[in-house]
Amino acid sequence: MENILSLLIFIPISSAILLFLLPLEVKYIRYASFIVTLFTTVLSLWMFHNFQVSANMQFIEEYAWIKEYGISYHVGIDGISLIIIMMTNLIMPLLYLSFWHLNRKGYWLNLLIVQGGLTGAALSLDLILFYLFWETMLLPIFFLIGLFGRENKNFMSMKFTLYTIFGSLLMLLAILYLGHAHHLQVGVWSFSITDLHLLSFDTQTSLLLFSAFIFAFSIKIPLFPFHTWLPQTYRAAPTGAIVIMSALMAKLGVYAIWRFVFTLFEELSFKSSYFFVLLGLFGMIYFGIAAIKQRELKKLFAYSSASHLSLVIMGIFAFNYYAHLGAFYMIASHALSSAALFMMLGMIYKRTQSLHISTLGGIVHQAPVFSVFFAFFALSIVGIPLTGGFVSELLLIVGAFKYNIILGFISATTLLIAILFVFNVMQKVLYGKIRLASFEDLRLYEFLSIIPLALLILAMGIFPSYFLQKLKPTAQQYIQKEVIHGQ
Amino acid sequence: MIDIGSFFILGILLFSIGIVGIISRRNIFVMYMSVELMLNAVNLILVALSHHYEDLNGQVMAIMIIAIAAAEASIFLALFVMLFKNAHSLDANFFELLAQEKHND
Amino acid sequence: MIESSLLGWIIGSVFFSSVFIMLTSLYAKDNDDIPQSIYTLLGLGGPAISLLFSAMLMLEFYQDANPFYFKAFSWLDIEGFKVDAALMLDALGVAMLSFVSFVGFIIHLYAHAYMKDDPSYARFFAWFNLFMASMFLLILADNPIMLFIGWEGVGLCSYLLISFYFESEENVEAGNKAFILNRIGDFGFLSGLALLFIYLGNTGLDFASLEANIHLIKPSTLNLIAFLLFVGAMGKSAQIPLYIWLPDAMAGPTPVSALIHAATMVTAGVYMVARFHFLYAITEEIGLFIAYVGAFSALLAALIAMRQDDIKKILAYSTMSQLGYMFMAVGLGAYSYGIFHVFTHAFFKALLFMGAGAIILVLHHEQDIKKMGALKHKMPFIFAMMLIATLSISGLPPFSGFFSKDAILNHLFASGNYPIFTMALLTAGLTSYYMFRLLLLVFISPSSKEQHLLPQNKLINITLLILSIGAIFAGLINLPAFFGGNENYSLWLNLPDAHFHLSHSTEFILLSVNITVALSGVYFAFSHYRQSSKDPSLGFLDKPIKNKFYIDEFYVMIFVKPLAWLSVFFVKVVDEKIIDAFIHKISFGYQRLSYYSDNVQNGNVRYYALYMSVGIVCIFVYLGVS
Amino acid sequence: MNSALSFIVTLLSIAGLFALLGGSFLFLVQVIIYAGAVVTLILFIIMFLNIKEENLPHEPYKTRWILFMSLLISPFTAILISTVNSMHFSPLHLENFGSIKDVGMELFTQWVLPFEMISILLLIALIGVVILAKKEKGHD
Repeated sequence: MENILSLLIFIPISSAILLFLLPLEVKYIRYASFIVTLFTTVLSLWMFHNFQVSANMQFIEEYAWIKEYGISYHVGIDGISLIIIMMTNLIMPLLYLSFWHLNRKGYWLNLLIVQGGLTGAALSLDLILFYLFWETMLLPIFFLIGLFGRENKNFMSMKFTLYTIFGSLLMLLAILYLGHAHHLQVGVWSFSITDLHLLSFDTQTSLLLFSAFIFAFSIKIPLFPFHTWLPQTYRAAPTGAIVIMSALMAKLGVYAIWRFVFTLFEELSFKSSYFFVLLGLFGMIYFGIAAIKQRELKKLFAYSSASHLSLVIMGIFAFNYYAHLGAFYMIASHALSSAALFMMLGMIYKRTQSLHISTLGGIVHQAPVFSVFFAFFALSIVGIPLTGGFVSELLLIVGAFKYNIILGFISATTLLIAILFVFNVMQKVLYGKIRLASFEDLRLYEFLSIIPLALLILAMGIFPSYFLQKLKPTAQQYIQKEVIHGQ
Repeated sequence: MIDIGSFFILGILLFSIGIVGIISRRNIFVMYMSVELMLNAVNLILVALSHHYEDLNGQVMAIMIIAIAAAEASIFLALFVMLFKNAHSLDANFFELLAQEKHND
Repeated sequence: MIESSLLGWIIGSVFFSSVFIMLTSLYAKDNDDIPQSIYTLLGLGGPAISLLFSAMLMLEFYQDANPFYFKAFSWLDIEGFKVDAALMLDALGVAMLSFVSFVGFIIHLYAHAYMKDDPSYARFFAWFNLFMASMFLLILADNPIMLFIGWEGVGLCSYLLISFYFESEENVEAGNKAFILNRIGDFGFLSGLALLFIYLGNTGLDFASLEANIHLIKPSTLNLIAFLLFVGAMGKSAQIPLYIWLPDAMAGPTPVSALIHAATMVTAGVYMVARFHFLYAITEEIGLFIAYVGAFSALLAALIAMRQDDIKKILAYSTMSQLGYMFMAVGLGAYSYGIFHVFTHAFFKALLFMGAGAIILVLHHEQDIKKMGALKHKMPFIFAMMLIATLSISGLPPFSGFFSKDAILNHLFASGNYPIFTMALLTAGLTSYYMFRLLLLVFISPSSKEQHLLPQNKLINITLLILSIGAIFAGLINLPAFFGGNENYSLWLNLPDAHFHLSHSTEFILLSVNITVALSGVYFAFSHYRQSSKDPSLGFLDKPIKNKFYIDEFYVMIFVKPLAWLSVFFVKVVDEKIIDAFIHKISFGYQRLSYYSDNVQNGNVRYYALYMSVGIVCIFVYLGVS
Repeated sequence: MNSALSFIVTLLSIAGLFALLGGSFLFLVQVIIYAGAVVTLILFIIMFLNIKEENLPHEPYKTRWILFMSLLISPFTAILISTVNSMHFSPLHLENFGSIKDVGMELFTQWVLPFEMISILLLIALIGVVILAKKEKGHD
C-alpha cells in the first residue's frame, strides 16, 4: 500500500470519468459514487491508523513527470494534511448520504472530482502539481453552482470562479518565478518545495512572491478584504458546494498557507506575523458582527465560517505551539460543525424552499430530533465545552495570550461574538411560533449522515489528547524557530 | 548645382504630404490622389538612388511600380463608380463596412 | 488523597439519567408512548444516587478529613499544558456538595410535583439533571479547565431552562440574555485562565499545583488574572454590571429559579473566588474591588427590589443582593463566611422560591403580588414557611441567615472598610423592608379580588418543610464565639481567612445595630403594608427604582443598538458599497475598457492609416533618437 | 477638380525630374501613363459621375485635421530630412546613363519573371474592373 495517497487522489477522479462515460441510470451512479467515497474513507482510515506520530512527511511518492522543467509527481502527508484528508474523506460520504434524494447525475460526478482535487491539493508537494489540483477542485464547484444553484447562480458562479482564478493566476506567476529562480540559482529546474525552500531572495522579491501566494489563499479562505464573494456565493450555491467550500476548501487555503507560504518564506512569515494576527482578529470580529443582522441563514453561517477561519489564521500566524495546535484542531472541528450545519440548512431548504429567518420558526415542535442536532452543531460552533470547538478555542486563546496579552483578550472575544448570532438563530428558527405548515423530522438517511459528525465532534471535545497526539510533532515544527526569532 | 540629396528631400516631403492627405481628407478622390502621390514620391527616390549608384535596377523597380499603380488606378476608379452609384457620396467615413456591429448599451 | 471513582459516579448518575431521558423521549417522540413514571424514575433516581454517593463521601471525609481524588483520563496532554479529566473533593468541595446535592434533590422532588402536568416533563428533567451534572463537575473539578467546563455547562443548562417555555419569544430572549451575559463573564474567566496557564503551565494545572506555584507570577499579572477571573464571577453570580439577566431568568419554571438562580449556579462565582483563595489572598486590591462590586450590587438590588411587583423578580433581586454580601465577604478575605452564607442562603432562598412557586401554582400562575393578598388563612402552612424564610433572609435571630449575615457584617466592620460596611448595613435594612413588603402584600394586606384557589400539593409541602428546617437551623453549624460556639464550620473549611479581632463589647454593639436595622426595616414595612397594598412614594427615587434605574435601556442603547447598527453597516456599507463595489469596479472596468478599445476598430480606413502612421512615427522617433 | 489639375502638374514635374535623373524611359512612361492616362481617367470619371456639391463630403474639421497630421508627421519628415542632409551626395552627372536600351536590356534579362507577373496582374485588374463596373442584375 505504498501508493495509498495516489489511490486516494485518483480513485474519485477516475471513477467520476468512468461513470460519466458509462450510460447508467442516475440511481446507479449515486450508488457507485457513494461506494467509491466509502472506499476512500476506508483507505484514509487505514492510513490514519498507520500514520506515525512524527513531523516528517510520510507515504511519500515521487516520480519525475516533466523532466525538462523539473516538475514531478510528488505527494506526501504530514500532520496538517492528515487533518484535511481525514475531514475530506469523512465528510464526502456523509454529504452523499444527506442528499440521497437528488436525481442529478452531474451533482454526484462533480462532487467526486472535487474530492479528488481537494485530496490532491492537500497532498502535493510539488508546486505545479498543487496548482493543477487547486484548479481542478475549482471547476466542479463552478458547475455545481451554475447548474444546481438558485437565484443569481450564473452571476455568482462566474464571480466566484473569476475571483479565485484571479488569485490563483498571481500564484501561478509566483510559482513559475520560483522555478525559474531555482534554475538560475541552482542550475536545474525544480518545483518541489523541498528544493525551493532553500532558495534565497532579496527582500523585495520575496515580499512580492509572498504576497502573490497569500493573495491566492486569502481569497479562498477568505480573509478580510477579499471576502465579498462569500455571502452571495453561499446563498446561491447548492448545499453540496457550500459544504465543500466552507468545510474543506477554506481549510485547504489555511493549509496551503502553512505548507507553502511558511515553508518558502519562513523569514517573511515571521516578520509579517503581527500583521496577519491583527488581520485575523479583525476579520474574526468583523465577520462575527456582520453575521449578527443577517437574515438569510446561509449568509449568516457564511459570515460565521469566515469569522472562525480568520481566527484560525490568527492561530497559525501567532507562531506558537498552542496556537498552532488550536488552529489545526479548529480546522478539524470547524470542518465537522460547519459541514453538519450546512447539511442541515440544506435539509431545511429542501423542506421549506426558504432559508430566511422570518419564514422559519418553531421547528422544535415539529421536528425535535432535527432541532436537537441543529442546536448541538450550532453550539459546537460557539465552542461549548465537550465539543471540539471548545478545545480549539481554548488552545487558540492560550496561544494568542502567549503571543501578546492584548491580542489574547481580543481573540477571547470569539467566545462572545459567535453566540450573538447563533443564539439569535436558535431563537428564531428552532423556538418561537410555528410558522411552517409542516416540517418533517429527520429521515433515516439524513439521520445517518449527521450522527457520525455529531459523535466525532463530541469525541473531539471529550478526548482531545487522542486526536492531538498525531498533530503534536507537526505543530512543534516552529517552536525551535520561535525561540530564534524571538517571538 | 543641385545634388541628389534634394531629390530625396523632395521625395520625403511629397510622401509626407501624401500621408497627411490620406488621413485628413475624407473625399475618396483626394485620398486616392494622395496614395498616388506617395507612390510617386517613392518612385522619385528610387530613381534618384538608381542614379546615385548608377544601377538601373532602381529604374526598373520604378517601372514596375508605375505598372502596378496603373492597375490599382483602374480598380480604384471602378470601385469609386460602384460606391458612388450605391451611396451617392464621396465620403470615406460613409464606408465603414469593416466595423463590427455597435452594441446598443 | 484517596482515589475514589465514586466522585465520577456522582456526576455520572445525573448525567446518564439526563442522557437516558433524552434518548427515551427522542425515541418516543409523543409523550404518550412512555408512561411518565419512567421519566420520574430516571429523573429522580439520578439525583438520589448522587445524593447517596456524596453523602457517603462526605461522611468519610468528615471522619478523617482526607480529600478524595479521581482521575478519569488525560484530557489534554501537550507540553506545558497538561489537563486531566480529574475530580477532587476537599473541605470546600464538601461544603458546596453537601447543599447542592441535598437541596438539589429536594428541589427535584418539588419539581416533580410542580411539573407533573406539563407536557414537557421529560425535557425538563433531562435539562435539570444535565444541570446537576454540570454543577457537580464545577464543584468537584480538580483543575480550572474542568471547572470551566462545568461553569459553561451550568450556563448552557440555565439557558435551556430559562427558555423552557419557548412558545413565548420573551422567555427565549431572557434565555439568550442570560447566556450572553454569562458568556461575557466567561470571556473574562477564560482570559484569566489562559494567562494563568501561560505562566504556570509547566508546573501543573490542578488547584494544588497552582496554589503551590502562584508566587512565581508577578504581582501586576496576578492582579490582572484575579480581576479577569472575577469578571467570570460577575457574570455567573449576577453582579454589577452583568446582573441584568437574573431578573429575566425568572421566566423559567419555578423549580429552575429555586435551584439554579437562587441556590446553586449563581453561587458558583463565590465558590470560584473561594476556590482561588490562594490567588485572591495575595491580590488585595482586587479583593477590595470585589467587595465594592458586591456592596454596590447588594445595595442596587435591594433598592430595585423595593418596588418590584413580580414575586419571583423580587426574589431574584434579593438573590443578587445576597450574592453581594457573599462577595463582600470573600473580597475582604472572609472566605469561610462567604461560603457559609452561600450555604445558609441556599436553604432559605430555595425555600422562598419554592414557597413562591407553591403560591403561584395555587393561584393559577399569578405572579403579581399586587393582585394577591390576605392569603394567610387560606394557606397557613405556606405562610409559615415563607415567614421562616423571610425572617432568615432578613437576618433576624435565631434563623440561619442571621448567623451568616452577622458574621459577614462583623468582618466588614472589623476589616475597617467602613463604606462597604455602611452599604451592607443599609442593604440589610432594605432587605428586611422589601422582604416583609412581599410577605405582607401576599399574605396580610387586604385583597380586592376574590381568588379561586387550587388545592395545595402535599409533596410540595413536605419539601418545604424539609428545607425550612435547614433555613432555621443551618446557621447553628458556625456558631461564633460570641454565642458560645467556636466557628466549627470555618475551622473545618480551613480556608486562609483574614482574621480581625473585635472585642466582645464591639461585637455586642454591632449585633444590636444589625438587629435594629433589620427590625426597623420590618417596622417600616409593617407600618405601611398591613393596611394597604399601595406603595408609598419614595420621592425623587420613585421612578428610577421602579424602572430599575434604566440599566436595561442603557445597555440596549450603548451595546445592543450600536452592535446591530454596526452589523448592518458592515454588511450594507463596508462590504457592499466599498469593498464589493471596488471589486466590481475593477471587473466592470475591464468591460468598459473593451467598449473603448472597440471604438478604435471603427472600420474607417482613414483611422487605420492614422494608427499606422502613428506607429511609423514612433518607430522613426525611436530610431532617430537612439 | 483643382486638386486633380494640380496633381497633373505635380506628376509632370516629377516626370521632368526623372528626365533630369537620367531616366528617359521613365520620363516617357510617367508622362504617358500617369499624366496622360490615369489622371485623365480620374477627370473623366469625375465628369462622368456628375458629382454635385452636396455629394462631396462635408468636412468641417479639414484644416484642423491637416494641421494635426502635419504636426504628427513632422518628426518623421524632419528626421528623414536631417538624415539625408547629414549624408554626402555627388552632384548630378548627366552622362550617358539610363538610356532606353539599357533599361530594356535590364528589364528583359534580369527582370523577366516579375515583368511577366506584372502583365498577369494587369490582366487580372482588367477583368476585375470589368466585373466591378458591370451592372449587377439584382440591384437594378
